[in-house]
Amino acid sequence: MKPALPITLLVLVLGAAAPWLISAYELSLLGRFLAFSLVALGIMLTWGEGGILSLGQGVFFGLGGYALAMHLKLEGLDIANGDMPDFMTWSGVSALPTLWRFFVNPWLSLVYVVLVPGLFAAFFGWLVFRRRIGGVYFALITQALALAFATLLVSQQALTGGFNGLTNFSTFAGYDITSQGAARVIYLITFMLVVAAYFALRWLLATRFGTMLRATRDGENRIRFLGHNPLPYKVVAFTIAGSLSGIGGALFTLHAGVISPALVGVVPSIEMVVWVAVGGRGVLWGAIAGTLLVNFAKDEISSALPSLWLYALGALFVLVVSFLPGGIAGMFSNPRLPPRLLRRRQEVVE
Amino acid sequence: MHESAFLIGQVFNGISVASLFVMAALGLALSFGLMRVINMAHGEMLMLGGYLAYLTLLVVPGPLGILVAMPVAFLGAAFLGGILELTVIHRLSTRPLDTLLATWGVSLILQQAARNLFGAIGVQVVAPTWLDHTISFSTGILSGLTLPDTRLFILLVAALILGGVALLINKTRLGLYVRAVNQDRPTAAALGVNARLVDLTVFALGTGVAGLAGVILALLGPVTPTVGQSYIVPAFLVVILGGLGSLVGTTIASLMVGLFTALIEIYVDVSVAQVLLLVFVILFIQIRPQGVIAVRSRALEG
Amino acid sequence: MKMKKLGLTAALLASTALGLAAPAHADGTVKVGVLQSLSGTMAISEVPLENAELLAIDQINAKGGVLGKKIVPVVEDGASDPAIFAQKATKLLQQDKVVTVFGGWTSASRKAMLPVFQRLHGLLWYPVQFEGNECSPNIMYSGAQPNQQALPALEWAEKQGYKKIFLVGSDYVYPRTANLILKKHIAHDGLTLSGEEYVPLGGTDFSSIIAEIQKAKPDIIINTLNGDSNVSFFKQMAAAGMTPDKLPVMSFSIAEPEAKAMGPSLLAGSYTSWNYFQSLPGQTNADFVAAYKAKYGADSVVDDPMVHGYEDVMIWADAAKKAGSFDPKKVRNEAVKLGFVDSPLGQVKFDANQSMVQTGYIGELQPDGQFKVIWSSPAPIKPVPYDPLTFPGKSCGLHSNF
Amino acid sequence: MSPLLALENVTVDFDGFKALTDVSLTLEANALRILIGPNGAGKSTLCDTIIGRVRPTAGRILFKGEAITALPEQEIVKRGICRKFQTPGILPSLSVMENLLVSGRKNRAWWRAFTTATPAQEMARAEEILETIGLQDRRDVPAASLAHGEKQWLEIGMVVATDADLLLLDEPTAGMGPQDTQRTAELILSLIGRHAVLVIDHDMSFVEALNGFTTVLHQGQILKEGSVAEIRADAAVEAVYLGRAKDEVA
Repeated sequence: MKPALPITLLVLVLGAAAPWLISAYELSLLGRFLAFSLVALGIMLTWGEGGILSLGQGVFFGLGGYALAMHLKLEGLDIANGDMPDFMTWSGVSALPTLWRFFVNPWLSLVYVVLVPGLFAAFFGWLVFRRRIGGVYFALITQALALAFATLLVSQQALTGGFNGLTNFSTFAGYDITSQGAARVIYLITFMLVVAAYFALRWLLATRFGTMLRATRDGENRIRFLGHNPLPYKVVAFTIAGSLSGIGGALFTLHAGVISPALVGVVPSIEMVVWVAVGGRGVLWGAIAGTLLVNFAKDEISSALPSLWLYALGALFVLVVSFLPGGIAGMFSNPRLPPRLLRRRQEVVE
Repeated sequence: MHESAFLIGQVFNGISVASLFVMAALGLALSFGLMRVINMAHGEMLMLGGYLAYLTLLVVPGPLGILVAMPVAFLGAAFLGGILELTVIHRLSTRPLDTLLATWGVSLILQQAARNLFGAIGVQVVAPTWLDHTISFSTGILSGLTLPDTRLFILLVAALILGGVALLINKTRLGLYVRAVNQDRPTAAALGVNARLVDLTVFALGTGVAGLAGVILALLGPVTPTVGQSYIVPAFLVVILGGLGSLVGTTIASLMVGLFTALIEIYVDVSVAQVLLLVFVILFIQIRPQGVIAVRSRALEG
Repeated sequence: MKMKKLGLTAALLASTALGLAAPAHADGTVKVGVLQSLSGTMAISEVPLENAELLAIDQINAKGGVLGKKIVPVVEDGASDPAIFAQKATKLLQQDKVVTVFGGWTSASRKAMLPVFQRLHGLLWYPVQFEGNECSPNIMYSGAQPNQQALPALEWAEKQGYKKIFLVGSDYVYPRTANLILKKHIAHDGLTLSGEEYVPLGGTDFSSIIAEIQKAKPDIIINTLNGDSNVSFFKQMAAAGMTPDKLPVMSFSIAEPEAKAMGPSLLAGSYTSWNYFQSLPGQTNADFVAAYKAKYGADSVVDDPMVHGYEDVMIWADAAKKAGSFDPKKVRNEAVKLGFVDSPLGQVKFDANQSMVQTGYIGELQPDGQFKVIWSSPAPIKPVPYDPLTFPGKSCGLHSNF
Repeated sequence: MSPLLALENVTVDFDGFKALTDVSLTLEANALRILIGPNGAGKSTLCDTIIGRVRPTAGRILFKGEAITALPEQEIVKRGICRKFQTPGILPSLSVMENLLVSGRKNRAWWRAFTTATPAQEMARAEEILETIGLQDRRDVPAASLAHGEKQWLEIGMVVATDADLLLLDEPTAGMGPQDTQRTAELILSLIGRHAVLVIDHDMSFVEALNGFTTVLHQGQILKEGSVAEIRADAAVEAVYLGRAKDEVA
């Protein structure tokens, strides 16, 4: 379902005008939640349209976030003279590791933000999907991946900043990114990227690729016996979702000023899925709406009643999935996904 | 300490860890074989078992408290598992991915409930004095090797549970029904097997075993609201490696995970071992995507 | 149960705070931020710390407040997530316009908040021992630097004649950095490092590490494990026949609450190194412990970070009085000039590098769950953020920019 | 010329249970073959074996003279065999038309999928099949909302759309009433000449309506081959199968 044109225009105008409508703090919240919504759009593509549930999107979020953060840590350092990011000193590193040398150039780092999570998703997806591992197995393996990735980040302190993650950025390509003006620019970039991603995915789902992806979800074996190979559709969808998560992670890092293992592990990864479940897994704008709604609710509730938030989050999982599988967007009519479809036995493994 | 004693010690440690994994994963694997759903709140059944052990020991202190705690934890976890099956899992059993998410929600609620009831810092279960010994070797190639009684006790309990479940599946009428539903649900149902009841029983049995495992965990560490989380991801990997609902497969997979971790930890630290374990699992499914034991089932319609 | 009540008070406080208009000290009140993890994995440690900070605010208010104004705490939840700490710090400074913030526990949370405080010119009071290697003009570090906790412990071990040292820690920044410093000193002092092992945060299986320890046969273990991992470690050590009375263990993260929860039976005879123990003598400490118990229950215990959190508030109030202003920069300038004050920890003061000058103590766990002080540094130790042996040529310098 | 499909002494063994024993069978291009037999006779296994879902323990399968026994499923499909499953294997969230277009897609390279355009030729062919299966007025509804019989026809349409030389139809009339069964038989007969069709069923009224060359399978072995009338008259077939089937149908 696509929202009516006047509503779309209103949202676009309000979103673009937000820096002048709301306070600096509210803008920073909106910005980071919009960055999250890029991850949600990716989950919507793989889970909603492709039937592939990944409980490890935090990994790609983290890859994108770290790719940018590694560069930001290098800005302003005199690398030729042996300058290093501060955390390397207390981790006992004596020279800048080779891996980090790839991130000296700001623009190349931006390319990595898209490429590294995308390529890793492609490789991982290909490895797993080609052996026809899907459904629950895939969810469990991606969850293990999220755990392994977070553990690795923490344990490789000399390379990654460890548990503390990477913080304290000041410039990008020489521009100050900490000022209030910069915050507005970063917000607007985030907003434009979300809008672009939304329309790009809308187009993608209208193409034959979208049809094939849904066909793969509906009956992977069926389309195999119709002579199609479902593998590339799944891998491509997972790759796009990986890149989107990576971009989201990089933008989040700019907004929050920090990327750390706490943001990429098992729990954050599964929370990302809940944003989409709440918003509506079958509808693109639902993914964005769900992300904003859950995160603003979390911000409000968790401060006032921290203990209640975990009950609320748990109940949200149970209730939405049990009684409102179409999410918020599903409450509006949705011809694409009749309710009985959601009751269909999902494929497990073949 | 002799180098070979160290190596044998690590093998023993691996088997001991594997026996924890097999108890944690058994219920998951059995229910997965039957219903194709994974209960993400399974770890909280371990937690529940731990807390029940703590409560039981308050009522029945003394050397035999732990033996009383085991049936209590089994029944308590089986009861909660039964309720979970009836209320959430059954409703969603045709949607395995949604079951995953809903049970994750249940797990969050149970963890927070434990936090509010018992406090975040966790409670202690003190091992009885009859488990307070070690078997030490002081001569020969095993010189320096010590085997703690608790670890031997865990092995024993795991072996008894495995044997019991194997008997149940292979020798009883219930087991026959389980195998029948496992192979072909519609046909079994057509032949008069109450598949719903089989689902419920196996699920409760599986959560009960997890509760029992929780008592064992309490001997090794603290009982905290998140105690189940540390065992649940390896248990998932065991299920993936083990193959659909196979007892033998689950046991072999647990041994693989336990031994792999224990032996690799000789060379790398624990964090890296976790990562290598996942790499191992992914490589393994490249060769055997169907797991250690492939159960041929016509019900596997895709 | 306690959590819930707390949550409600926090909600009330937060909502009243939100109602107040821009200037933080209009109409006879002044707002300060209290930012700890009230949920998530760190809540276990940070909620008691929040309690101590609120107790200090209560006590100051009971005596008429600061500069004639009542202190209104704005409580926020960092949710054990560094990004949320940064987010809430921004909120406190930008939206609530608090004059200062007390909070943080993990280095990750402090690192994430640091740029926020620098950008918005705020002042953060950080009460937990940490790995050093950081000085910011916008942070007051009252918790121990490595030379106030880790090195005194090594010094003590050396004096006891322990030569072979085994390092066990959780795999994160503090243990790795503390051990890096310890290793330099172990080598420098001619001792033997007989092993160094880490488990992931929250790790519960120690079978492999215990096998390594059995193989290495150290004289003492220096333990930087965190939280639950400690319980698993001591239990499994005991099961392997290595109780603390046979193989001494020096821990850096076990304080009174952990000892109480783990049960002294497991830990009896093990050692810890802190700048405060509940059992310290002195009227100020007795009063503090009594006040805490009166407010939070007779069976509650206090520990080092809690006292630092409490003392941070007290020193902030003194510095504000001296400065005659709540301006963060002025308060900071006064705070480092206050000189020694009497506190539950004994005589302490902030040094020019904004860390605390304080005494180091070694405690031995007693059967009642309290620690008996068996050694203390001859004088309060000056904080050294950069260990000269490990990080030669690095130092803090004095801050002029803010 | 070699026949389109030839099974040579195919045996399938499921962990000791012989689903098929020494089955040989040939089928000419554009011909109709009916396969009948009681439940558990191995009909579906035979189908699974031809399309590579089950691998024979012994024997081999030739398609257009080429051994396909070891080929992966999609390779077998590419050579021109398409199967309709017992339970309707449609794509429920796609529209009826999308189902046919997905099936009739000529260029299956995934990188050619990033377009909203469909070649006119494929569109025309899909419309033509839509008419053949009589679902013109359901063109744009999700396949999930079709009635049971309509789903069966849609799947036949999908199989046809692949332009495969050999169509395997596994119980195309399962769950249908007599009227729909008759229509299905007409639909299948209209396909002969353009495709070879192997129909599996046990509904005798349907088999009689098709009236083609019939093979009877029993306990994994071929019991009898011949015209429907000959099969009808055979005592052995009657004994193991027809008597029971009659009861079932009635």
